[in-house]
Amino acid sequence: MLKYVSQRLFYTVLLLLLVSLSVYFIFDLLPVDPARLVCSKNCSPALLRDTRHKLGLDVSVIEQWLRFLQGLFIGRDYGVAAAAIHCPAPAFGYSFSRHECVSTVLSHAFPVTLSLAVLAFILWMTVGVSLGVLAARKKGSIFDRVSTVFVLIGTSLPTFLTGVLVVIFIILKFNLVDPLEIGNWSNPLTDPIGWLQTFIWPAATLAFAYAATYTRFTRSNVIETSSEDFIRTARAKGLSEKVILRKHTLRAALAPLVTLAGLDFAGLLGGAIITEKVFGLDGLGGISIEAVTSSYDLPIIVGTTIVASTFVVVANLIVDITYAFIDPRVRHA
Amino acid sequence: MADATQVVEEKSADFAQRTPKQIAWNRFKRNRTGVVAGIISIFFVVAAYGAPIIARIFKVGPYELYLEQLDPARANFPIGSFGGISWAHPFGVTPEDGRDIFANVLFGSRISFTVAIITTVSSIGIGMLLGITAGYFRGKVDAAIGRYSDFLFAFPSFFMIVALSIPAVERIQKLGIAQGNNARLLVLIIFLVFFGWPGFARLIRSQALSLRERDFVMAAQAQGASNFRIITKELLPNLWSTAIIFVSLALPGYLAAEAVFAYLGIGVQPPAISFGLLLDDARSKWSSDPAYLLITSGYLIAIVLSLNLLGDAIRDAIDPKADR
Amino acid sequence: MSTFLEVKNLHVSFPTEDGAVLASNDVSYSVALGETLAIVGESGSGKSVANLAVMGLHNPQRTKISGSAILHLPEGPIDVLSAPNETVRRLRGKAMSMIFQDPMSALHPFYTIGDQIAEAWALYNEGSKADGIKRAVEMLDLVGIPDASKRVHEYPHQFSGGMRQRVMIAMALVNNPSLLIADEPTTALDVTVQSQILRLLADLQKEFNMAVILITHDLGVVAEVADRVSVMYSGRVVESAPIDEIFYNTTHPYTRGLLNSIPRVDNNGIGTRLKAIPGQPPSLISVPKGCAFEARCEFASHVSGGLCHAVNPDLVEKAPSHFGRCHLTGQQVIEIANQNNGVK
Amino acid sequence: MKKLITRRVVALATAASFAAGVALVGGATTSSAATETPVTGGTLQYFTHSTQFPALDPTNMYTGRDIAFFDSYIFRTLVSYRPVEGSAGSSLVPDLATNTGVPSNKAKTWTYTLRKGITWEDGSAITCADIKYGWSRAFATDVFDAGPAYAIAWLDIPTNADGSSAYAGPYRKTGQALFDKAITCKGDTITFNLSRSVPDFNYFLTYPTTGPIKASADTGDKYDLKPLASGPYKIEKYAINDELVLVRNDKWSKASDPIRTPYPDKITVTFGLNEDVRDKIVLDDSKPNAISLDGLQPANNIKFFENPANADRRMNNYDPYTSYLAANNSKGHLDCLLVRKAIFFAFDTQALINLSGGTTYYGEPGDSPVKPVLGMDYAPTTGNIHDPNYKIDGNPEYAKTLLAQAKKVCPTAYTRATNPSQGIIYYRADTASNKKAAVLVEAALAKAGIYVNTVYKPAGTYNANLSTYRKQTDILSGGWGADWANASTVIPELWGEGCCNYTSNKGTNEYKIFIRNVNKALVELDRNKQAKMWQNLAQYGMDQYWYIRTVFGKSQQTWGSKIGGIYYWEPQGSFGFGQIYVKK
Repeated sequence: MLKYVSQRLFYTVLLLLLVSLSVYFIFDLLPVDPARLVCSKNCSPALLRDTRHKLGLDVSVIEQWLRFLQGLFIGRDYGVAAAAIHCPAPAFGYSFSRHECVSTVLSHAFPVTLSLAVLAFILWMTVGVSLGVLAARKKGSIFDRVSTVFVLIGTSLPTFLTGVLVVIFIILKFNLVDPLEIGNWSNPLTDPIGWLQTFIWPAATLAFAYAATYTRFTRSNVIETSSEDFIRTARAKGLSEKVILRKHTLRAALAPLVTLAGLDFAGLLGGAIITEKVFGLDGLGGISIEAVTSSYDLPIIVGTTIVASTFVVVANLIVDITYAFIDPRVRHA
Repeated sequence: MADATQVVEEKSADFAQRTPKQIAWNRFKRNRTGVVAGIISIFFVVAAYGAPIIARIFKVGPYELYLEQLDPARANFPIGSFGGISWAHPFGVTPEDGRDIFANVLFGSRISFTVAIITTVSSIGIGMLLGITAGYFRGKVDAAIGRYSDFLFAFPSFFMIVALSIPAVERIQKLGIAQGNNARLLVLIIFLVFFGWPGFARLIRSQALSLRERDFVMAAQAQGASNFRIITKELLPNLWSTAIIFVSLALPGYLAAEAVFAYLGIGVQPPAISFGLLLDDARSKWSSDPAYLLITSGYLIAIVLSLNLLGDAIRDAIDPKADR
Repeated sequence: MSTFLEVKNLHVSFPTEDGAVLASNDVSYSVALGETLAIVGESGSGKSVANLAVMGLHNPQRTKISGSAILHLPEGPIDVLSAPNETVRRLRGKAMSMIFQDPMSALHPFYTIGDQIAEAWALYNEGSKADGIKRAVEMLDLVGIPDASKRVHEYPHQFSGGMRQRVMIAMALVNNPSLLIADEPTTALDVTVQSQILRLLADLQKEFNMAVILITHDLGVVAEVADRVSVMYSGRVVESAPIDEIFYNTTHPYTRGLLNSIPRVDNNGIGTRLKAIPGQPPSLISVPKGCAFEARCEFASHVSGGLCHAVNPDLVEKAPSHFGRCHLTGQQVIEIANQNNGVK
Repeated sequence: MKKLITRRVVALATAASFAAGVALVGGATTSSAATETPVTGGTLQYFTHSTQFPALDPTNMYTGRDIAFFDSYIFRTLVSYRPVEGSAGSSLVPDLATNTGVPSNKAKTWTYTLRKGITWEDGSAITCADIKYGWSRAFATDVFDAGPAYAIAWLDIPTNADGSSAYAGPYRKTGQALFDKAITCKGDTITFNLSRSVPDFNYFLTYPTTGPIKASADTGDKYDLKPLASGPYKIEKYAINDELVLVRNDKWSKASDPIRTPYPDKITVTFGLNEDVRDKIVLDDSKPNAISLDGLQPANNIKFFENPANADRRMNNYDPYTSYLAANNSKGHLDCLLVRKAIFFAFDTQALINLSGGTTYYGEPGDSPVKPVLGMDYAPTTGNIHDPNYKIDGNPEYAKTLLAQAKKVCPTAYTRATNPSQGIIYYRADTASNKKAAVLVEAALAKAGIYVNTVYKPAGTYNANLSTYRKQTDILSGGWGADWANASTVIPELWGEGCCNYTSNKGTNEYKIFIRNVNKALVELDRNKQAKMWQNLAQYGMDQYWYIRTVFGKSQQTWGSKIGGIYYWEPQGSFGFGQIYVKK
């Protein structure tokens, strides 16, 4: 087990390095000159050169990446002369359109994304799993049919449409949230009600689509597992249906859900772009899409990409290790 | 419990002489929802690709501007109720530029279908090829492909597509590969495939892994059949059901994806028509012309819904265990 | 020997969209404590279906069951087919147990075998989890798993197929059941392991004085352990007799066919060609009016007037405690068979 | 297209008659300011779809609305516009200074004296050195590049070979001595030494970039997040895509400030509202004490303005901006007058007007880059929209005859315009309304046989990239407003050697003469003579069809029902923020 974990850990670090390096290469390959974008109207060649230097783009990609790595651990200065700005470790870069170190921007955005992800996760797991289990148990019943309709609607509606509909026809129509407060950050510890008001609707919107997928997945897994031989064995042993469901069916049926849920959750930590955009949330998704569409703010784009990748890669590691604990077959493989 | 039933059913003489394809087809035929959804789906596809003919029959053109249907006093919003629905324009006309919505949803769905179909087929092609290679040959090839797909999985694919598509379109145009909307579509498809194939490849790989241990593959190997022959004659026929299941899941997903990316300003641009553009336009005019939003989103949802229902039925038919 | 299980006129059918599949059609058999009844037949002959019905393991919503299956318990007889579900559940594992064909998939992959055996034990015994594990170790010892106190903490995938079947047996027997239904217990195993398991079953049967129903398609297995044999075809019992009668005095063309289709070492039959039964069993959905085996029966031509096609023969006693379902007598069958062999 | 604008305009006091006739249309409601007594206290809320102000740093600030906003609340400058309605709003009043400037040496030297008792929000006094430091920052072009460039152009500091200033700003300090000579402090008296005559120098002093910055508080690029206040309010919180909160600056005293009248106790700006949410608030008046900083989406705009119930909370004015389509006159592009003209005459302006809700909301076709609100510098031109062949819904037949001539005179440009596989490349910002407009434009030009290849560029970076785009495209859409009431901030910038000439003119003798005339007009001290010169230059450019078309646009503002004190501040083309109050 220890060997397995350390192997995976090593592989994860390697993957992260590779991903960050390729992010640098990808953005370097593209015909966007960030310096050109920052250096606005009166861009003389001298000014462009200054801007390149200011953005740290006047060196090779590899060196840019090495400086990035260095900045992660010891911090870094951006800009020139007395106007240089210091970003402490971990320095992801400096955003000249937001006038802040990318790490500061990220640290403000992350709680928003985390709140959205956690709340949505709780909602969709509760709804998805319980609906799925119930539908599987009452297969063919009216309830099952209703849940099937739910699944189909959930999987068919694009989130941006549900989001807009929720905003227009629920929030505004019934005055549920002060329109100026939509998307406002509140600290869940000091203002739990405000926090819930902000996040419940975007989380519900997001959870709607996920819950549909999870309902479908849970339902078919439970049904499939119910027909496994070991469930018949459990029944032959004389176990009651309740115990069989709880201890035997769900354990096996929901194990794959750990992987799925872990990765989905990690993906969300990187930002739920559409939902955050529709609800005006300033999370990682919101700032990343803003960075792309309004100013092509490369440090933010690179920063959010790398952070989002890190979440996915680390989550992969955690999920794999967790799964090894759940499923002994993996552990001993 | 269920398996006892199944054993009997599978092995009863009634089914004994049939191929799996026939069995699946028979099961499918009995699923009324599936058949109806299938017919509707076919109708949508025909409507999409027959759009030029249908539009001619209804005497409407997707690019015509029916400005006379618009009311200049109301910022060029359609004259008449429900977004200007009339015999001449069964779905009404778009606000501001007066395009026929009926013709537009037909032509729009054509682009959406094209993106979805090309993306799905390409993802399957690549996923199949690499998945089989990895699963069948194992060893270094498998490791390399596995690592590479791990690497691709690590990227926030949706955001990468958003972030990279604008510069990538410029690059493609500069290279002279394609121009304008063709370049945008090409970029969108390339990215979707690029991030889409590893999922399918993993699925195929695990199938290929178990298939290569099966007797008939061993037998073929023992007879000295070439790898190529084993792959094409033994493996591929056993993977078609996985592929079809994947199509049934991926196609509606990619259809909706085109709309989502258009919402973010990626994908084709006017005067070309796509579902995403229509929806995004309709969304911004919901307060003055709700019928527009209702009709366009309704049409998209109907397509995706029927494809989803069809997919469910196909999955049930191929793999009844999963959903009974 | 006292009869423990008495199955009478058992019908099991599954409604499907094509019509009801009559998987078990008027099946009757019985087994006594200390006795081994083998139920033999091809796949789909209804042998498992009937026994799953006895265990109450069919989904009640998808299955129609009629007839009776009386368990003669010390506290009195009980019809498990008509008893409430909860009552039957309380009999499973305790009064009757079952082991299955594929030991690979019949154990829960996420729990140690100790946990799984202890769970079964705890259902009918008071005691801590440690007691359960202790009992599991005893049982594993009993079924011949070496180093049981260590292996009790291992997971199913760490065992070989044969070992897993032993685990299954240990689990089935942990509450000293009076009836053990073994559904093709050796089919999925290596030949050498097969006979070990069969011998184990026989030993344990003696030790616990159990009634054993051995479901199999393998007459070789039957020959090794069974006391009596019921042959099933197309949902019906076609022949039922003590083991010797079946092998040396076969009265049914189908049983003959089965016997001819396996290699025999006891009849000096070197040079005798193995004969497969031609054709396929009929659909269980549209049960033929006449004999279900008629279409494949090489003896049918010897019955006049198309009787085989028109009338399904009853199960009648052809010899003392030897029942058969054929329009021909046992003697006729043997004569015709000998003639045919002679011709060749 | 109205959003693509970086500069602002003033209506000149002397052109009052014109301004009164044209500038205020659609019944701007301003009576409340006159009849009701303003209420002190309460919270005034603003909201916008934008995620942030383009700049809070005075050195980078260059949009009319923001200058109006921050000048009213946070920043003080030496000179300000009078905060009143109508053309009187375009007159200058002393603010930090005691006068509006004393020119000498043919307006090459300007002198100001600072007022007593002016302080920063930290209580320290605002000094002459602070003003000087504020000016020095504009030279640090590697840090600040969004503000106006007049300081660099006018101060008497030599330039390097590559055209950049010999002074590199306060951070690098290269050439500091040169700067110290250009601006000198003597007690409370500050003197600006210019390299040429600038008769309208004092108008520039209304820009925040000319105001004071305290050197010890300067944090470079980060200063944008929390600039030090000198006005009646200070920044309590500023978070991008969240909100800006202003509270009273208790170090500010009414005694030192003759212009500002701070009514609300607190002012907030909420950023990043979904456009649908924003419009819904306005339509429903669900936030009566709030004001939208944006216009409405066209459909909602009409809906709102057509409802008489909203008469008290809206206004509709000619804004300071002229939108234009700049033709790329360089070789291989639209270097043919006949083709440029053909495009002009083929345009279906009526369709575009209808698209925007009619002339009431759209504005009207223009005939000059200089807008009538600029007063004496504007005169109607001849040709273009006054040409007998001009039709508001397009004249494809006439365009075809022009093209037929072009086929012989300039075949390359003709082919570019008429060959479907080439087509005229038309860059525009990627916005929903532009997409709709492009469809109409393409359809109209197609009738004359002209093919258009519309290329959408990201809206957020569109303005920043105009100088790059101008070389790639044939037509570039843009907008411009004068920086103050003098076409010196329009014609030289758009057609001369200023910042934003997207016509790619160069080389020809005719153009060299044009430039010479521009430079003559810039230093002309006789204002009437100068105005005549601008008029002639505008006529010349329009005759060349350098701009294929211009539009004198309008803009609409709305506010909640509990808001009082609203008026249109002409020089800034925006609300007069300083007088707004929340009714009880």
